[in-house]
Amino acid sequence: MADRTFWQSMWALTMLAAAALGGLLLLMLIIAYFADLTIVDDASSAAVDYESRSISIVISEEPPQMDSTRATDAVSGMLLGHLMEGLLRYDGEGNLQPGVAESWTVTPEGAVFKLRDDARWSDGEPVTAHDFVFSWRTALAPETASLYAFIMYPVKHAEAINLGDMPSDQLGVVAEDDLTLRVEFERPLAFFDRLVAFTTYYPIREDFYLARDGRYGADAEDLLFNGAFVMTKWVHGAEVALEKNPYYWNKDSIWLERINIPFITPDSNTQLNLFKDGKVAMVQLSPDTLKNAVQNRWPIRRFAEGTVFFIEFNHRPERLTRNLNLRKALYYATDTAELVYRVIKLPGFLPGASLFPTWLRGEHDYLRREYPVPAHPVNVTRAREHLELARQELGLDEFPPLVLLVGDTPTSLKQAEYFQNTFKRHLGLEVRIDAQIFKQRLEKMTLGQFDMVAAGWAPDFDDPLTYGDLFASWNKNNRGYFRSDALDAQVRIAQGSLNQNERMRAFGEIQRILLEEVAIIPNYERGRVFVADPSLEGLIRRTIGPDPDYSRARIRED
Amino acid sequence: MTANEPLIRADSVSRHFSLPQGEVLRAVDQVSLDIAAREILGLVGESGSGKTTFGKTLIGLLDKTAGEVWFKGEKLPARYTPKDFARFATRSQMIFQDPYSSLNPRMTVGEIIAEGPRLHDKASRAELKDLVADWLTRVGLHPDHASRYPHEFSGGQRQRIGIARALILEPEFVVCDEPISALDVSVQAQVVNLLGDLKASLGLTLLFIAHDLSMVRYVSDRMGVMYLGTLVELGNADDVFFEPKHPYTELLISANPEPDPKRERLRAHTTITGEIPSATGLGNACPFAGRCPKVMDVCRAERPSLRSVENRLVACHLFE
Amino acid sequence: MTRPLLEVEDLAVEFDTHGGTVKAVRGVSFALHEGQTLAVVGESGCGKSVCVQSLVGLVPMPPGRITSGSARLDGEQILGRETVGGMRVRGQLIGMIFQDPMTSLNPTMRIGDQIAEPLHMHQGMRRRDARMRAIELLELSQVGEAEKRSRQYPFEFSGGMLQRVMIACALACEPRILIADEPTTALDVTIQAQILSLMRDLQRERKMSLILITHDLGVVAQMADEVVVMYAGKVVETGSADDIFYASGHPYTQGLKSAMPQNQDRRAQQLEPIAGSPPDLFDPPTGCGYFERCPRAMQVCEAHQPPDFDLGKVQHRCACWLHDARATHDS
Amino acid sequence: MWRYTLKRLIQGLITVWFIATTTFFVMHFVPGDPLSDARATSEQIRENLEARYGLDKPLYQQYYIYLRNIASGDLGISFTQQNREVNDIIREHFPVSAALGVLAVVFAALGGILWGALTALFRNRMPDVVIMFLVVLGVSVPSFVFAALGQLSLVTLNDWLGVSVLPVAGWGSVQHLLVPALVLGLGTMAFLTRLMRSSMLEVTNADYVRTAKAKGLNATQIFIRHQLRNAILPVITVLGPAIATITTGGFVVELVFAIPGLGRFFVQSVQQLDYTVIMGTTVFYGGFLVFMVIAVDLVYGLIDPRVRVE
Amino acid sequence: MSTANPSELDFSPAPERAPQARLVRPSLSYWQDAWRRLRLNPRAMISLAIVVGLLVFTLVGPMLWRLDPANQDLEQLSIPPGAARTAHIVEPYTAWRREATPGTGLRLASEATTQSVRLVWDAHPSARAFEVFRDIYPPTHPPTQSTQDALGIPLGEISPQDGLAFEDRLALEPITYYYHVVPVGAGNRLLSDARETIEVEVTRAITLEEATQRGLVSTGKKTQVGDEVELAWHPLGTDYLGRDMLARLMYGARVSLFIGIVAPFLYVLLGVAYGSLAGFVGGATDQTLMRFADFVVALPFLLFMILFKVLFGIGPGESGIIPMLIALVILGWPATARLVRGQILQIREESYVSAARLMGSPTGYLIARHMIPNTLGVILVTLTFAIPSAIFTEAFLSFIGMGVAPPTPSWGSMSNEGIKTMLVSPHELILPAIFISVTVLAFNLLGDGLRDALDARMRSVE
Repeated sequence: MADRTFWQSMWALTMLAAAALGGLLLLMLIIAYFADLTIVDDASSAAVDYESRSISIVISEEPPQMDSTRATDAVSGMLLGHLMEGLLRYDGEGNLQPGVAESWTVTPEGAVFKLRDDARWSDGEPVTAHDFVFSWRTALAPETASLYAFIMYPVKHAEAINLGDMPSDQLGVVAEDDLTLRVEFERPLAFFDRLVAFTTYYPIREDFYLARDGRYGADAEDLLFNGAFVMTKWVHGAEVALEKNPYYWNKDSIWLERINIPFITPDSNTQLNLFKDGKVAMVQLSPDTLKNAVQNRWPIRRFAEGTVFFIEFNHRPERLTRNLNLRKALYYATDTAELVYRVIKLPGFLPGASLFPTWLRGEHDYLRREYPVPAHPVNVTRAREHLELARQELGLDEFPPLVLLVGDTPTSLKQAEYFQNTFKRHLGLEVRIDAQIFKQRLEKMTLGQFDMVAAGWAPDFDDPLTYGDLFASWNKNNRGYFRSDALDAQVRIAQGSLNQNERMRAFGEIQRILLEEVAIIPNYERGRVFVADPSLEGLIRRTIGPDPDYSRARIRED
Repeated sequence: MTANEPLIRADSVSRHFSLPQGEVLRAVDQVSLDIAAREILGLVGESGSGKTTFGKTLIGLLDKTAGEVWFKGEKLPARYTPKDFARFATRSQMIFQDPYSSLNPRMTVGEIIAEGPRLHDKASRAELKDLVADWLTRVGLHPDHASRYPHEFSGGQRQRIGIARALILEPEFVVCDEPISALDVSVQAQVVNLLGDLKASLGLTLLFIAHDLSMVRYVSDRMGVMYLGTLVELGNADDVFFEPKHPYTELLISANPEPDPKRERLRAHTTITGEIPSATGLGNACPFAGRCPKVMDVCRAERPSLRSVENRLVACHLFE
Repeated sequence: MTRPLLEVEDLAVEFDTHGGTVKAVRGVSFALHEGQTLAVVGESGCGKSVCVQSLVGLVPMPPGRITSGSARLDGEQILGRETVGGMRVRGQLIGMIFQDPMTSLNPTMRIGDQIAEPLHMHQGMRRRDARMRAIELLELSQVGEAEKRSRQYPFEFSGGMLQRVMIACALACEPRILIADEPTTALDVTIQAQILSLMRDLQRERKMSLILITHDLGVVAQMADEVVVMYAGKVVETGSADDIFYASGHPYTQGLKSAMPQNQDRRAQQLEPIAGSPPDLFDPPTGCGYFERCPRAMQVCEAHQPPDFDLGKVQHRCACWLHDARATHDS
Repeated sequence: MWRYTLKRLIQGLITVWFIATTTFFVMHFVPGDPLSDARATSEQIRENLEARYGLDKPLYQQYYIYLRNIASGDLGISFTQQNREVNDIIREHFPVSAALGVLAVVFAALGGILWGALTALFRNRMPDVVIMFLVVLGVSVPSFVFAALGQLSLVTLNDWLGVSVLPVAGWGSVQHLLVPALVLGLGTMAFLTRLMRSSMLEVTNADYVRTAKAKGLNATQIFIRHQLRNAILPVITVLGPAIATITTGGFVVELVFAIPGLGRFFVQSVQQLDYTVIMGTTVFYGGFLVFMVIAVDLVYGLIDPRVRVE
Repeated sequence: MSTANPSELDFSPAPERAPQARLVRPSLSYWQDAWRRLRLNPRAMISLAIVVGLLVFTLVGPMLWRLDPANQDLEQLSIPPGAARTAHIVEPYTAWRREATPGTGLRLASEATTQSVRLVWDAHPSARAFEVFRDIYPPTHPPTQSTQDALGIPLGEISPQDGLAFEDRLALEPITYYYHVVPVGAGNRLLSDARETIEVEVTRAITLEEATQRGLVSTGKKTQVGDEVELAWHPLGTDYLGRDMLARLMYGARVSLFIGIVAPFLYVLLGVAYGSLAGFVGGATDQTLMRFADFVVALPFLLFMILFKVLFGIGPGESGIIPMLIALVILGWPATARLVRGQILQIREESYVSAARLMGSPTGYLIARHMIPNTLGVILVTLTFAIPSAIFTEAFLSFIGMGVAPPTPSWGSMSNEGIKTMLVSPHELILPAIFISVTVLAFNLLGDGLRDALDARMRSVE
């Protein structure tokens, strides 16, 4: 072996490696310059920092945009809840609190809101009733094409305006003066005050909106705020930063100076790792990360988030699932407890029993306590009897496979696989899973290309009606075409009556009809499990309204 | 076919290649010659002189750009189809330069040799085996070698296989494209003698292409010298070798070293300056004008044509 | 006669391959004198290149291995030295050119730089001076437009031109010995003549010694003073060119000659090929390597290596049993 | 050279047209409705949205408008981020992917060359065997496993040391780049190491290396000037495709390390059927890759003089 | 030099020798020779054995291990390989009416089994409600990060009006748990001082019905409540839905190897046809064909895999293998086409092809007999190297959720699932990942070996 040759080559290689390393460092500087990166990692982004009164959190996805009239997703809702304030807002217990409106009176025909005179936009200008009029008109304008325009339909002429049949100045809302907002209803309504806390009802200032020339809400500088925080930084897909709004009328109740959102990722492992690394103050746990959190001895917290999930049947005439006995067979074969305890495996989830979640308030107590759902044990024998009846009614020798349409997220797939196995095991029914991306699933739902579809419904406002009208025959979200005249009649009562007792009875009826007809198989009410930094206090988790809400959070001094 | 009609007649045969830049490479340019039956015509020249291209053009492996070839008075097609090849396979064959690439490495020697007869239904399966064994013996190999693969043989042995393949259809005319240049001296003679013997026993006509002048002289009856796609001299092999007329032939022969130190010491080595240029853009000049020690003005203006000088043909203005 | 410049004794080289050990060179001895041309002749695979390349450490080791022998340059042992001294031998004392000029030059480096490299390395010349010298060397090797050519890359040259570049490269440090390993095999005869005459001229000018490896007896006749004939990894005959051509004592040398056409006159001549092919050096024969093909072989040749016989004249030696006094065969 | 470059660029443009056309038609035959959302909408709103995105026009007109817009550099407005132009999205997210990709490619190329040369030097000895084992492992483990393990080891390291040595995820500083780029480049690095090793071994036996030895150069010079330089050539020829693999393969790493790159955005927009973003990013990526390959070829020409003159 | 005594040497003429060199080595065809070389390469041979083993595993395995990969054993979720599997037979579950149980303090209302753990406790004066926690560590176990008590999983909040009892059914495992009941005071404050803790050892339980249905009870013997049974055996553990890992790996291998082998096979076949056509016909046809191939090459591979995946869609109950196959073939062929074209162009110039043409070989014969066999080595090597990349592509698509549709398992989708639970049940990631890696490794090494064995240049070196 020519050792000398070898060592000379080695030497050459070492020099080259050193040169490469140098080049690499230079390259990183160049990259840093072009990709707008800092050379040193910003150390201030610790999970909580008492000194600077700042926290860091992670969000699972980038808000598509921050125009409150068009926002539909939870992340936008969460951020807007920190940045904007409507006429009213919810507190930590879910009670309505004054927001921009100091006082209000609601009558069956309309409502009058008295605005506080110290409410300010983040540029110091006062928030006036005109700002509400403008934003509501904008939300309803057909060219805005807001998906949530329907939530304003109780306002007079709103629907006609939204459909382009009437000019938007006909909307039944007027600014009597800068601080008085008068709203006229389309038809008598009992819960308008609960609607105005919703995102779509947030104010927008006209001159600012027009000055952004169609870019309102696209970037941090394209927004004007009237909430507890202002958005100071929005690097798309990467980072959002909120700072305390010095013009917020209630700024004394806000302790936090800054909320950093330096991470945007849906990956639960990454989120967990960030929490573990002390980079974020709160992290949602998934069934997969829960165990690890226990092993890490973190203080785990739980909260019923309240979205209801269910299997919706296709009631179109050509579908087998139109047969009540088949639906009953499937219903009795479903063990929601097993689904929640053995498949989902997260605390906070409740086995589903009704379309109406447990947290909805009725007249005096929770609606579900006032109108309890009869116990529903799994009953395989009964399920098989119904299946046999269905087979005879349908004149079938054997059941063809049923199509279960689901989304393509891991969670829905897991549940679909569970149902497939359950129906096969208990009923011998073949279920075909049709997993589609979100938009394709929606299209298939709309076109009725399914027998069953795994669906869920998140509440928009704090009244049982947010669920109650879902299966009304005219509701476009009733994609399974469930139709019951009795139910429709009850929905009309729930919508139109001003008598809470009467309304709640109507909801009770709706619940009964849905269960009797087996319009759906309730699966579960979703829960959330999370860990937060132990020194973070005052974090609000809620069912309705922006969640999680850090606006009233503070850091305990160690 | 009259008595003095040649077996092969090439009339102004050209083969041009177009290059990517739009230039035209005149690999063979208007070469005319006759080959008589049972004659061995040697063709010499430096690499790039077009001798192999000419050989391939004669038997249809390359299309003719211009000119005509007659075989026994029959005009051959300008462009061969597979059918044409099938038709002419029993008339003309070729022995290739590189004994390594001329045999399909995936076929046994027996399959290679038997391919011709099999394609032409010359023999039944049983006969084929005997035929192959016979030919293996004729080229000095053992019949058992039929089941072996080409890579198991030495260069000389492979060339024997190539000869057997080319001759098994008993063609009249065979182009030997530098059949010995890849072989060692001791083996060259084996192959040359084998070719000579087979030529005699089968009555073959050969076009023997090589760059080794001594060997060509030794093998051939007549000898042609090519330079840049043109035939510059053609005549009796010994005549051309010992009394070259064309300045190029002269230089070529003087550059050819002989295995005889005394003669080498005595010999005047007039070396050609420069190298063979590319056969593009020659225009109308004599192709050799650039390197010719006896160049005249006319050489640069006009291309000399092949004319009869004494006992041979020479293309040079010196003899006009 | 004076002491030889280079003296090689009993050199043996082996190669490890997948199939086993190839004994490529099996005890080779020869001597090269100052200003002389020594031709090493033999068929492909006879070990002539390996033998010479092993002298200057160009045989890759492994898989190659020198198993015995010595080589003295001016009395100094040079064999198997990869060290600083070895490097001085390579390039400075011994220059080398190879068979295939197309692949023997670095395709990605300018011609001038490749010639300048050894100057820079061995003579500590500054880069610019080395480059100037490279141009001079190119001119010396009769490369036209040397300055322009020195800035070009190998692919822009013809084979003959590249061989001139190789010569310029080899001569850069004015070596005492030039080894030319089949320098003209890949070239046309006309170019071969040019290169050979260039080499001869340069050799005379610089009083260099030349080792010319070739299989072409014509080239040997033209160039050589002394000839070494190799067969199957062994030297079968050495002597002056005249001895080898006119009084060769070995049947192989004789066979080679009669296998080549002679251009004496127009007299028809019958070529006499050597039958068969050389032995496989995986398993070299115990006796004479030529036994299988020799027309005059004797029983003794099969199992016994012939010793070197002195054929009367100085330096004409031949390894063949025919020269043994006991040989009855007519010789 | 210039003519060649021009010719390649024109070919590149035609290729981009082909990519654009394929993308357009693939996209328009994809089932599903990009305008639907969780809350059902009225016909009126749908029509408004369709008009806004030009979906109400016949397909050939849409195709024509699409090509015209691409030619003028306008890729349209996103369906999901209704206030943002696709151009903005690419402008903001591509530099991120590019920074990651460039660093990964350089990691891969430098690493591949150095490791490859090292293993060739140590041929069949312990370091060679060990490195080649790791290399083979490197090409056999899926990238997502690497990404997950990479992040996990970062957390563990930080936890173990008690300080945040390198960030676990996120974006913003050069430190954020290191581990993701390494993870992204690992597979390619392993591939290039193999390539470099074999090309190095081949070059070792090349005639010109023998010439260099005969010239008496020392091993250092031979190694750098003759062996390495020529051995790198085959590595460079595969760099073009390697850049493609790395830049488009970025989404796993981007997802795991919460990096706001274009790849992650692409996957997201596919889930949302965001036509304009999908078409825009595909065309942009396609064009980028086409021209990267051309650029690599041209660079190759600079290093290998034989290619320079066609 | 001869060592023998010269006087004993025989100087008579040697007998006649064979004029031709003997060929003593056995005759080997190209493929036999390649196989011989391959056999000498231990890494390639091990890889080949692995590949064969994988095929056996895939094709024969399911016949031996007859377990439906979709069958969910909800009694044994995410259990690692080799976990204990003894269970007690218990009565079927019935809803609990939260009857008061005698005793004081936090106590069990019935036997703690994996079916349910029922806790009852006593009232607390200042409790607005009670929060129930379940931990796997004793309360003395030090918390790692927080200053606050880590109490494990918060199971739920119980309002006193619903009774002072709680039933835990959440993913119970047969281990020891520590239950904490913490009163919740005003303002939702946990009154940690008033915390009560109980250590509960949970036994694995199964109902008779379940056991019978799953075939765990032998028919001859009468089994009753309280008896012990052995649960189904899962040699490699189960996944998050209690499905047998071994069965899933076997079926997953079908998908992964099917995609991995069939897709490259098809696109290599297509590439060979396309490339040999272009190479053989040559001229303008060649130019056009190769231009088109260049276009297809330029399509960003993964982006288009995703687009095609969405374009073809997956219907209900379909696995999505075929669309993925089609997409791979559509995007994969040009590389082979280019390679084969190059080879054909090269071989076209070989003299044996000229010789065959001179023999009058028909075109088809020429391609089939002379050209394809000589490219086969290269094609085979390409194919071997294409397999790992196809397997990777499948895994990658599955990872980003664009792979095969459930319940069809594939190694990629299994890894995708497993990666989420990497920390708590590593076997769900490690097993499929090892299968992917070993397969890819085997094909890579086999490819290396084949390339070495088939490489003509290697041959000429020897």
